Amino acid sequence: MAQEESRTIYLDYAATTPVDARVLEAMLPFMSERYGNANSLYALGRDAYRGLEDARERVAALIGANVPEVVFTGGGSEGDNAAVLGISRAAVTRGRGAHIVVSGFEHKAVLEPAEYLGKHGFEVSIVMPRPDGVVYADDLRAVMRPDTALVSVMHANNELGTVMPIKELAAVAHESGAYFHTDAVQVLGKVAWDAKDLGVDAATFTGHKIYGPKGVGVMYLKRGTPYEALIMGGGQEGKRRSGTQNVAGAVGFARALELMEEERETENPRETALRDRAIQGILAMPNTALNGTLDAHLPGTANLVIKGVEGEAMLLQLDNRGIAVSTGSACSSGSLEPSHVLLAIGCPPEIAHGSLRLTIGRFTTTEDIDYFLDVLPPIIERLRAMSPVYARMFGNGS
Amino acid sequence: MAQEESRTIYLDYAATTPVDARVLEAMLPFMSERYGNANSLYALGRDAYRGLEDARERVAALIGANVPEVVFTGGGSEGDNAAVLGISRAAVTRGRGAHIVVSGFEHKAVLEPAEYLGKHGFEVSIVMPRPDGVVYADDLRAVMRPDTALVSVMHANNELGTVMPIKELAAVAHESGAYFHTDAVQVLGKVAWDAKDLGVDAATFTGHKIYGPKGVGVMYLKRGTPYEALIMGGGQEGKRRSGTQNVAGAVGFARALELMEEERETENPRETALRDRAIQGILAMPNTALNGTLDAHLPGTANLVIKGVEGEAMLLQLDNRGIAVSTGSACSSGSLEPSHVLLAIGCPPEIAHGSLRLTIGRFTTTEDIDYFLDVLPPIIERLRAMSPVYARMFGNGS
Amino acid sequence: MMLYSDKVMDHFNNPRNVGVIPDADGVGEVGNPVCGDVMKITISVENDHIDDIKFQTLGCGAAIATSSIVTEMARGMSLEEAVSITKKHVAEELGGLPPAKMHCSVLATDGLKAAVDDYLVKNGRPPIAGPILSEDPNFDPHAEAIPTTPEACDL
Amino acid sequence: MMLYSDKVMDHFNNPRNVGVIPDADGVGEVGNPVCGDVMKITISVENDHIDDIKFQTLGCGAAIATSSIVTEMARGMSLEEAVSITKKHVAEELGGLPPAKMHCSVLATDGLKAAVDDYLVKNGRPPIAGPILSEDPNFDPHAEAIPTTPEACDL
Ligand SMILES: Cc1ncc(COP(=O)(O)O)c(C=O)c1O
Ligand SMILES: Cc1ncc(COP(=O)(O)O)c(C=O)c1O
Repeated sequence: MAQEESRTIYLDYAATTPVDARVLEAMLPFMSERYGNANSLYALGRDAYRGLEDARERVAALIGANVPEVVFTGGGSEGDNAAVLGISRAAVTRGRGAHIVVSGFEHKAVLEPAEYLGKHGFEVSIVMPRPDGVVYADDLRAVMRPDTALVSVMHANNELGTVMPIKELAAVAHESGAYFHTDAVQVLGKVAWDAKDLGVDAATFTGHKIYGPKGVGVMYLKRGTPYEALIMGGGQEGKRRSGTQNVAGAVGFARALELMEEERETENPRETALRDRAIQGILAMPNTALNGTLDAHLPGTANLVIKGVEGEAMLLQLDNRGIAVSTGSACSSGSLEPSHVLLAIGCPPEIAHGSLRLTIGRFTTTEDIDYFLDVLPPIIERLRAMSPVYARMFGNGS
Repeated sequence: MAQEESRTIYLDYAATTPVDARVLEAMLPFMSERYGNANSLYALGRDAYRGLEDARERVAALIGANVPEVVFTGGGSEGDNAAVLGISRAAVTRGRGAHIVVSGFEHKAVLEPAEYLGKHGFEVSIVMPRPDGVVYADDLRAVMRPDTALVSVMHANNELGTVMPIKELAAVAHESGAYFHTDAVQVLGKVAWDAKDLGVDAATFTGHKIYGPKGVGVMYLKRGTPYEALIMGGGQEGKRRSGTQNVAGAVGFARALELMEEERETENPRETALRDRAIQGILAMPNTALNGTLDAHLPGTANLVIKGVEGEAMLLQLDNRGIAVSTGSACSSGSLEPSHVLLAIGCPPEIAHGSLRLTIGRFTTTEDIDYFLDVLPPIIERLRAMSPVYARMFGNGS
Repeated sequence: MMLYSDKVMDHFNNPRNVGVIPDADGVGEVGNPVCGDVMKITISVENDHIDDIKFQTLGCGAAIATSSIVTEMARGMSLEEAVSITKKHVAEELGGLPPAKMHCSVLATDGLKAAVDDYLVKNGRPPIAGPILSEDPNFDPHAEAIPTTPEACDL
Repeated sequence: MMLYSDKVMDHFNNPRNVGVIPDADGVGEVGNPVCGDVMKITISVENDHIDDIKFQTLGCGAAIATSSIVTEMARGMSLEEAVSITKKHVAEELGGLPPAKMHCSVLATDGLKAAVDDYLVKNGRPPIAGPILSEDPNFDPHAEAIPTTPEACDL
């Protein structure tokens, strides 16, 4: 189509990442000659098993876990469902109350299982983030009960990039004897992540946000945490996730995490600088604002509102110029409600429709950001000029 | 290690298959430049979406399904769990009785969810296969109830290779108004599989048994079948399987299935001939027998008992000579009970411990079988000679 | 995921008749910023036919494209013809719309209806457009939207 | 999945002391074909020491390897020493055993104990081996097997 330029400026690394060439290289042998089933006793099976266990050991070392606490899954949503449903149900069997707490801006892969439990005998309390996009320990404490079974609060919010005080939140959960799960999908590789230090009982990760493959993830499950498997059968992964293991995927995950770790020290400041450059450029336009505090934040993520425009229209116009971004507009999802995340932090819906999420990643350059900052303002002006309400609602933007 | 020869004779295609080079080739673009999230609106996302939907259309055409009835999953075990749990629970919500039927030699990925339901308010009836390894319609009819919610019977048994009369079984289920699911993991690509013709409501497939990747599968879910998602969240796959889709995996699955289809007409007779050559060679040894009828059977699978030997020991000895096979021995699984499949068809445990499963596949040659038939007899003789009970139990094998 | 047809993208990228007719004979504004969609149509009328028509829209790609096409369709039509344009006509004219976006074509036809009635009422004549669907608090724009392909809403 | 140590594989591939001693002084047979494991040990005894020892085993890799190593360990031992070999000694001597296979070393030590007691009882002396674990119907060979790595049993 005419409007698709060959140039691609990818600024949506929070949605997914390309598989790094070095990750693919590590995976390929397990898609060809090392194809054995890791549960088979003969040489080919043992070889695949070693590949799998080697990946498990590397992941364990990188997340501060004991080796058997690393469970390979089919992705982040599976891990979130498995942890929320599996721990809650098993904890109740062990005598905890049928009460769980989740934050109000969790990913749907946590919120929906929580709602499901709410329809099946559980009570669900919501702890809301504050307007700065952070869930605070005091707010969690206020909704805890003496027999709460599980608390699930994400480590970093995928739309805002804000980072939660997980160590404190886990401690609050533990004060009441509850188990603590965190969806750490967005944070993995971007902070030094140590299960023991954080004190969490379970955590979810996914490969395709760290330059690894799609369809593979890891669930960290602390030894002794009550758990009932979501996927039952052959008993693989220590009976916590049945199914022939995706060895290539596991190896890819491990390699991807290693690379994140190796490059973090140089990559984080680089991404932060690019992000701040982008934020400044956008905030130079009238009627724009930043969502969420930058005090505790992922390096490459920025969420802003561009008042008086609708996100999908902006996204498609940027797409015409080869730029890939994301929006919390309802229109982009076919629902009527804009992003539940923005609503949760108190952003009015008429503003939330105009949100813009940029995520900078490994392959983003300064030129990319400058090009983006060149292209964006005329698009915004054009859309605002086309709006019947912009001048009325926001003045002429002077 | 000294005992690992460089030669590999892989005769365990039912455990897993290598990824065909043509499949890998189809996948690779989606692991590098076509890396977009299939749910993103911009060009890169639309491109991934087209790749995904193209794969869905191709799979649908090859299994006689409507396109939206094809749900990509994270593998066979996930699909089995999703179908058994999801349909049973949703059917009960729609007023069916809390009663399900599964066959006695289903894969654990069906049996365990069924048992789970049995502990959570459902009644579970078992329909046993007959000694020939087939589940018959009359036997199913005998356990049906007027309000049975779900029947799940596998299309082909993974240990025996026997093929069930699915069309008849589905009809029996439907007579009582029950939904019918089949685990078609082993059969896919080996028979012309047509959902409409078979009349099933749901079916499970997995990529790594058809020369596709591990960790990706398909659940066929007929329009209108009650279903409650196992993995909830972003609502991908028509809300039936949330999680960022593994586009490369889906594309690999589709390509793998196409190749199975294209080559079936020449491949099936070729595999059957090799299988029969292997069976004859083994049956030429004393105190051996075939398990399961060959009348309705997968082309490449053979399951035999070698009386008076223990399967794992045989497997490891064959492995020393570079041959990869499988056994239903308890020892290979660390449990005390040998294969539940062999017990289900009435094979006594002391015999079941000596079972041998060979599965012939795309890359098996006549030379492979001949080499195997050369190597096997001295191994058997040696193990029998080492047994304190062989002569007593089976005579001297003359 | 939903893909827009080429025609939708053309109207989104090159919207026809953007703007406001000064001293318009009829003005219709429908939608609500809270829902993310607002559409304003201004018309000038001659001999009970639409002589000129312009639109302004705050909304998604489909909202802009349906507004644009509706102005093209309505220009030159009699008022009766104009108010009988349905969301289905609009969607057809655009080569289809993703099911989740059908409400945008409702908005576009509603804007036009509102403008026509505004003209009639201002001139002391009875309105002819019938109920403005999108102003009904119980209106569910998705009611008829049965997705035919799997869709997801969340990244 | 469980991996065998090199030493287990060596004893499995090259089992020592296979066979039956003709006119043995003591014979022990334990296990059951229904469970897939049968082990028979024959010993010749001189001066209350094990002078010669042979085994036959129907069973898995670990069953054969533990039988083999137990014959090596016991040769030359006093009867008292021989019956005090534990499953732990056997597993250690083999460089470890997968948890699910610990029962095999029980079987091997039981076979030896049974052979020693057989010799003693035949000679009118009291047995010294204590209970034969694997003959206890409530014996759970997996009781102490806490897997330390994820394992699966099914393909
Ligand atoms: C009949 C059958 N069902 C289900 C499965 C499970 O599939 P997966 O390993 O992809 O989870 C297998 C094989 O592993 C199988 O043979
Ligand atoms: C915070 C968060 N949790 C969970 C997920 C789901 O992961 P996946 O897409 O691998 O299922 C995502 C992204 O998709 C995410 O950003």
